[in-house]
Amino acid sequence: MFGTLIHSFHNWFFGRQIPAGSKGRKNQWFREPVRFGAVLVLGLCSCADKEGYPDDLPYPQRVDLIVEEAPKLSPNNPSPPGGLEKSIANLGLVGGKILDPVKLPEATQTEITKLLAEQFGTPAQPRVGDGKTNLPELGKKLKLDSQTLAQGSVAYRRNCLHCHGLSGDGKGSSGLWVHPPPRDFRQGRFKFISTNPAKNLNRPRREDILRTIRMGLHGTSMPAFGILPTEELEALASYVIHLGIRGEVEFTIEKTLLKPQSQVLNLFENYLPDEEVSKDQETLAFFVPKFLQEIVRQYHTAESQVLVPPEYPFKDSELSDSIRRGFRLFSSQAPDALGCVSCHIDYGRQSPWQYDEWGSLNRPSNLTAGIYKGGRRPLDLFWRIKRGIPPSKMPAATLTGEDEGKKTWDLVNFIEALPFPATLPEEVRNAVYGSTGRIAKPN
Amino acid sequence: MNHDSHPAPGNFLTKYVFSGDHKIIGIQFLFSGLLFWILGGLLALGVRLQLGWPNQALNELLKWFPSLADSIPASWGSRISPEFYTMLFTMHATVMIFFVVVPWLGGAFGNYLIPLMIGAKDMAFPKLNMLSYWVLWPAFFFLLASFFVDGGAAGSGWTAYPTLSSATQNADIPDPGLDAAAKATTPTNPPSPTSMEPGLWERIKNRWNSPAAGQSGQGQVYWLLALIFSGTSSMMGSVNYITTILNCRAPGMTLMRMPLTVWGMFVTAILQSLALPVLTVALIMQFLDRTVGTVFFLPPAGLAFGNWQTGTGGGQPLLWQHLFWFYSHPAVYIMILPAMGMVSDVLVAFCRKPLFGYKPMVFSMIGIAGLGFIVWGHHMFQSGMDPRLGTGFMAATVLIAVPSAVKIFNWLATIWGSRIRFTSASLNALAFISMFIIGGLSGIYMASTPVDIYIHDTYFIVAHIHYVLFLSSMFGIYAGIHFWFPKMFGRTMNDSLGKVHFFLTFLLANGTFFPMHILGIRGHPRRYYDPTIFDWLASVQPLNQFVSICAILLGLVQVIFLANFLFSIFFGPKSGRNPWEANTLEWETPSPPGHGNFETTPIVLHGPYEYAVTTAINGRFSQTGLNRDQIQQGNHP
Amino acid sequence: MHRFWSLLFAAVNMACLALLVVAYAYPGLGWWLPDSASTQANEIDSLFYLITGLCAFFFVATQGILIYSLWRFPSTAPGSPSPIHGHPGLEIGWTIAPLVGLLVITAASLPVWKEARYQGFPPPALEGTNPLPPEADQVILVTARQWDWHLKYATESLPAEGIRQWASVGNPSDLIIANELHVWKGAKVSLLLRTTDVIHSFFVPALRLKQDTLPGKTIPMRFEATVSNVRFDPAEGRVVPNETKASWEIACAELCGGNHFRMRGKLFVHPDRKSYDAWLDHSRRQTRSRSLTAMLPNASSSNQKEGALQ
Amino acid sequence: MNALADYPSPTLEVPTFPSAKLAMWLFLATEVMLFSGLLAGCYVLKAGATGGNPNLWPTREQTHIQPWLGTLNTILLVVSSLCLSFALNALKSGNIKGTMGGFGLGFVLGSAFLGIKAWEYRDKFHHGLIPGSIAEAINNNQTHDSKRMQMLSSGQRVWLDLQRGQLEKYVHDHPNQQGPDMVAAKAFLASLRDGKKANGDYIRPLSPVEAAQEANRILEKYPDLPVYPALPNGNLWASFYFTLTGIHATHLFAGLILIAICLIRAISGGLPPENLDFAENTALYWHFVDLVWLFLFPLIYLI
Repeated sequence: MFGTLIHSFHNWFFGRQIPAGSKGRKNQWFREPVRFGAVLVLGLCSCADKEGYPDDLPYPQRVDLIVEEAPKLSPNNPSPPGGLEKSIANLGLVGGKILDPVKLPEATQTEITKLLAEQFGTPAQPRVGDGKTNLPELGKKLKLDSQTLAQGSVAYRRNCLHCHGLSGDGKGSSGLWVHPPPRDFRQGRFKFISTNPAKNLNRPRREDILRTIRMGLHGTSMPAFGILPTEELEALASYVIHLGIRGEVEFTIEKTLLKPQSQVLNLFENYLPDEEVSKDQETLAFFVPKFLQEIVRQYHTAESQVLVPPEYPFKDSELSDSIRRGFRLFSSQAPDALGCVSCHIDYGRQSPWQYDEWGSLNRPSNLTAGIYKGGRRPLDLFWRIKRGIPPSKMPAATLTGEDEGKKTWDLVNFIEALPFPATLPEEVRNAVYGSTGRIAKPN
Repeated sequence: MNHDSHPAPGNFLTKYVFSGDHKIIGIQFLFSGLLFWILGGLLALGVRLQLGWPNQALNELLKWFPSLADSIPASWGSRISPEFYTMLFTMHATVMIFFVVVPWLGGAFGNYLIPLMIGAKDMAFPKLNMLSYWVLWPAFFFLLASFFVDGGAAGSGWTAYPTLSSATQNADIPDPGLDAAAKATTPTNPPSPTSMEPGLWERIKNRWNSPAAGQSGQGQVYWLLALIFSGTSSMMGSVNYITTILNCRAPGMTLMRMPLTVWGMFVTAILQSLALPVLTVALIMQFLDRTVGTVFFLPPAGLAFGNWQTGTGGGQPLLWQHLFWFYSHPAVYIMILPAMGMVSDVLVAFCRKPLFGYKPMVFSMIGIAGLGFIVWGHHMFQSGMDPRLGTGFMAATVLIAVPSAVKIFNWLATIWGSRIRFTSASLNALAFISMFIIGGLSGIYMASTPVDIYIHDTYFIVAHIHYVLFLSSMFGIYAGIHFWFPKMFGRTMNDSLGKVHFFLTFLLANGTFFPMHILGIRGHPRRYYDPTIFDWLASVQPLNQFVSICAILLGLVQVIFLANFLFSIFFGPKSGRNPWEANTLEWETPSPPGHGNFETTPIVLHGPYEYAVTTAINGRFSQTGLNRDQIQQGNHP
Repeated sequence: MHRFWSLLFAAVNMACLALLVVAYAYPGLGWWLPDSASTQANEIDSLFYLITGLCAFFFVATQGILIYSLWRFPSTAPGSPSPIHGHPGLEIGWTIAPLVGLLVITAASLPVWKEARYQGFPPPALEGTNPLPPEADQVILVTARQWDWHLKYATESLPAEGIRQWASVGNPSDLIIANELHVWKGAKVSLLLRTTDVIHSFFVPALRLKQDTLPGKTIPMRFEATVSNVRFDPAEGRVVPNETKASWEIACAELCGGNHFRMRGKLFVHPDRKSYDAWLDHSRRQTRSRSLTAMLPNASSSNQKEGALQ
Repeated sequence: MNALADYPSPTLEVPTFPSAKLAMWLFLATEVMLFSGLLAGCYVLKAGATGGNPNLWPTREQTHIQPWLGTLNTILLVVSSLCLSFALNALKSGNIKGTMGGFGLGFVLGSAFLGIKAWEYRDKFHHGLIPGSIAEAINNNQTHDSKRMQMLSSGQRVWLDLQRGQLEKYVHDHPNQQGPDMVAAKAFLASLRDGKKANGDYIRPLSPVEAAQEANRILEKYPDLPVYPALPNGNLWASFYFTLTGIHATHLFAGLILIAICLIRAISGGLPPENLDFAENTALYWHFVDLVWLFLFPLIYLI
């Protein structure tokens, strides 16, 4: 029966030129595309456009190099696009320290992966904590419940994935090409934070992360997502924190264990000094949930530790005096000067490239351009000055004395006015933009 | 070129590979085009896969094809990455335009048909002809190699607008780590002055590796190289065609007795030889910008990407658009005029009625070509050029619609009162006319500058260009292949299968491309990776999905054509000299014609379209005046 | 069999036409032109319909002739074709007929184009020392970059050096927001478009406004919104959408890199200047505030407002 | 010549224009389009950049253009064209020695042209005239609308590095010199460095724009100092110069190969009559290249 069918098809296809029957089985080829087509149509029709990661996709294990210590040098040029990894691999040659997580014993790697999967789930079902340990109330306050996280993971995949990468490594397909490189969340470090430095807390508040997402980072390729719905923004912030915590746990363990002669006990000593551990508890399985709790606690503490600026002390008429004082603080001449200008060379116009904690190159902002990555509000500038940008080596201003608050506002006023030559007092303008004949007129 | 310098080929290599025979070269173009057609089609399917289901997990979408799904890097999160997507549509357009339609129409049909149709033994310059094919191979190499370089193939659109495509980061970027290492190990202070100055080659090398964005990487350089080579090929071809048509016609073959196919090729060759060099200049300029560091397309103040700056420039990005469209608008006609000619010939052969208005058809072709040089600005109404220029270009653009309309009406008048034989070839030709009406009418929207403000760079443009290039040029090519296949391979393609293919393609191609008009009217911008992030486009996502399904099926249906084509070469029924009983000279040669084409030099006595002649035997005059029996038997006077 | 083919041609062409008609007739589908909210939009739409009408006529006529011919003249039909080679009268006729139609379209297009683009072009306002471009109620500098729009609103009078100086340097009090275009109904808005990196295209479908930004150039644009979609609620301190809930978006229409599709913005048309001023004032206070407490209470109540914080 | 050759009928049209020549003319038509595209592009860019203001274009002194070299090159090319005409005439009259001489001299003159061109290139590189890394002299009339360009850009960084390197070498190589030019060189060098003085005070280094102005000021006084000038629209000028002359030189090189082939054929037993086409086409091509140079010469050397 089947043979006859093929036979007749054969005749139909080839006309009467070829004797019937002899090559029947060879026509199987024609059924393949038909099957292919049928399968494809069925497959396509069966799936609507469902958002989100596939369920069976795990977080990838970290295999890229860990920058333990960035070099102190300031090279001439930024790393070429797509060349960041190669550049990091060379850091050892120039005084940096790098570690290769692949060199960990295989068993340890497997164990870390397993533990991380237990605590943090998968991209499709992210969570913080395995659900059994006592995170619930803290997690809830930080909106780290699995429902928000799942929503965040969908939004992240849609909006952030192609730059920040699946595990938040900053190596998404678009991320390779932009300067500065997208943030690698996996060290749990964030640049623009507003917490009080007194507590030595290097954690961002949720509001800091939200600000970055909402307004983007002007001067980088991070767009502003302010027009997304509020719930989506909140979910994104949660998911970013989730990625940060997950990456940090992994990063910390690997960084510690990769050092020569180090063992799990060092982890407890370094990161959980208050924890009493017995010999049989010196395992990663014991460490990971504890450490996770510690991190979440820190995030939670940070929420209430906003650095409140002192009340603005000046009247409008005092503005130019304030700018003058700010200028002196910024420069290196005055006795109490901060010397900002030694990094922001030529007020940032000739800033040198410097390595940041992630091993990528950045340079101090060009303050004459009026582009501030961490936000342009006076408050943002205040926080930048008082808080610094620790991961990229910008120190917090060491202002002391009673009029510390005033001095900070002086600096803020100066920096705010810097891009607008017309608003600068004359001597300041001459110092920054040169005497009249040498001004590079912006138009 | 004397025929003696071009002896009959001896061995396999000279016969089929490095052949000077126009027929072999034509078939070489045909097969190369076929391979790239498959590649370009697959790239398009990738685009549609993304647009139909932009958020779907790919491994679910491709669950029936696990190996394909596995080839997507896990770090992309089971999604096509935006950079990959830009690469897909850029390479789809590049491949389809420069490596499929142009080589098929100009290279394959032009080479194969011109000497046969004008009664020449070969092209005027067989070796130049051979070279014009083999110069394409470096282009093939660069095009294919670009998929494997760092950052993937070109991704700045087939229009490759600077500064996206051309901006480079730095004149001398050594790897910072190594650079610093070199400094650290040689702590000579001051550094030796000579080492500060990078060599020219080093600068080129560094710039080559330092794109400003994922879209201007090495792939872009390869793209430029590929286009420069393919342009050289086309230039050689056009010079050869013009010379052949002017100098090698058979006795009696006056210009006004040439079949329209030859006229199409002739006008195309003139267009190409005058317009292509301008594109070549633009390509060279961009290539130098991209590698040496010239600043033709870099604005005076330079650019700021993220937190770094390019050097100062001095050029204008808009210049590229002028130079590019000065070629690429005529290129549209380069990609349709030969098809128009071929369709006229096919149509007349199956209508059994003289072509209505031969001279108006010829003059409208010339008119299209002439006007084609002064309308490029209609691609740039929104580009920021002086709007008064826009007005001028609008006027010229409006005029160019008239000759196209004249052609349509003449075809319709040809069909009117004829006796049409419905074969795969004639159906495809008829579809060409029907679809060219839609493509032509949708072009009027863009000519009107205010409407173009809204329509520009939306899917309306995509619909328009596909109606002209796929539903017109490709149907013309299908018609041509079905029609001249017997001449090329001595066998006929299966007509039933051809009709099945036509039926499905006609339906699915309209299903794919017509809804794009709606997308465009809605304002769906083209080259979007994920339109669903916009509220106002949510309502057309079902249409996008419908388009994608049609497109995928359309791709599959082409397998029928491919199978029919390949198997008919070997197993199709043998055809005689003139299976369609057509009049033009090529049908008086054996199928396939031997070396030197004609047994004796034909003497042309008639125009190409003497059908429905009541006084003639068989009701027609072939161009030499021979009747059917004589041609069938090869008995020439 | 020939009937089948002529029917196929008829079916496909009618299906195409039907799709257009359905898309037009059922606005609820959202398959037709989006809301039109500017003077220019209405004119462009009329022109669009004019062209569509003419095209529809030619489409039906030509396709009709084609399909009828396929139906009527197959090879099986009796009789034989007549050997007509042409007809000069017909040729002249069908050269002139489309020409007339096209000239009508051109004539209708010219004033709209002039209105849309000639105003302020070449830009005298940019060269001179005029504080404001003539007849503009509002000046907004749009700076495109990979990958968002930065909009700078002049909040006080422009500097004496002219608008170009303002575009380059500006005032410290200018409001800079990403991706939000605020105007009010009836305002003559003057946009200055520029880019810091590659070519982008500022596309506002509801305004039928589209203009590429060219590196190194500042391109002026004008529009006047005729419909409002939001109002500013001072009590809530945020922008409230109208009942119609029209959400009008801004897109990028020229490929600008991998995240081209990501350049999404929103258009907010306030009902009157009062509402706009209230919003501007509010946003400025938010932006310029030097006290945390002045901002904190509303810090997370609405993203609309928060978006204006920068 | 073609399919018509063996057809006897004299009543039908027979082309009289040889195919090879027709093709060469067509090829030259494409070349005309190539160069007109290039020249038109360059004119447009120059007009856009300078707005007709000659102060916004580098002077001959700044670019080290030597018109006499260009004139010499022009003469070389014109004479070589004459040589080729002579060779053709000789070929037609069967004078093989004359042919060889004509082609030989043409070849030598063409090569001399390329040699001078190469020397000029070397000279330009030596003066730091490399597209993409020339500092622009900012003129107040020039539009610099991106504020961010006040920041050190990559091109400027290269230029400053080159300045520093050159000056350091100069200071290092002339340890005993005390003249005012050395003082100026040292002062300029110091003002290029980011200035931390020994006592910790900070002195602002010259901004790139200021450095460019300073470089030009020093060069006016001390033209012998190894300082690279800042040129108005210098990068655009360099792009033109190298692209126009480079593409022309490439064509010239191809022409030289053609002449060499003619020469070799002439030497190895004379050019047979059927190769007259080849020689004629070579000459045609060479005249064209010559003609292009006549357009380039005033554009580059005189204007």
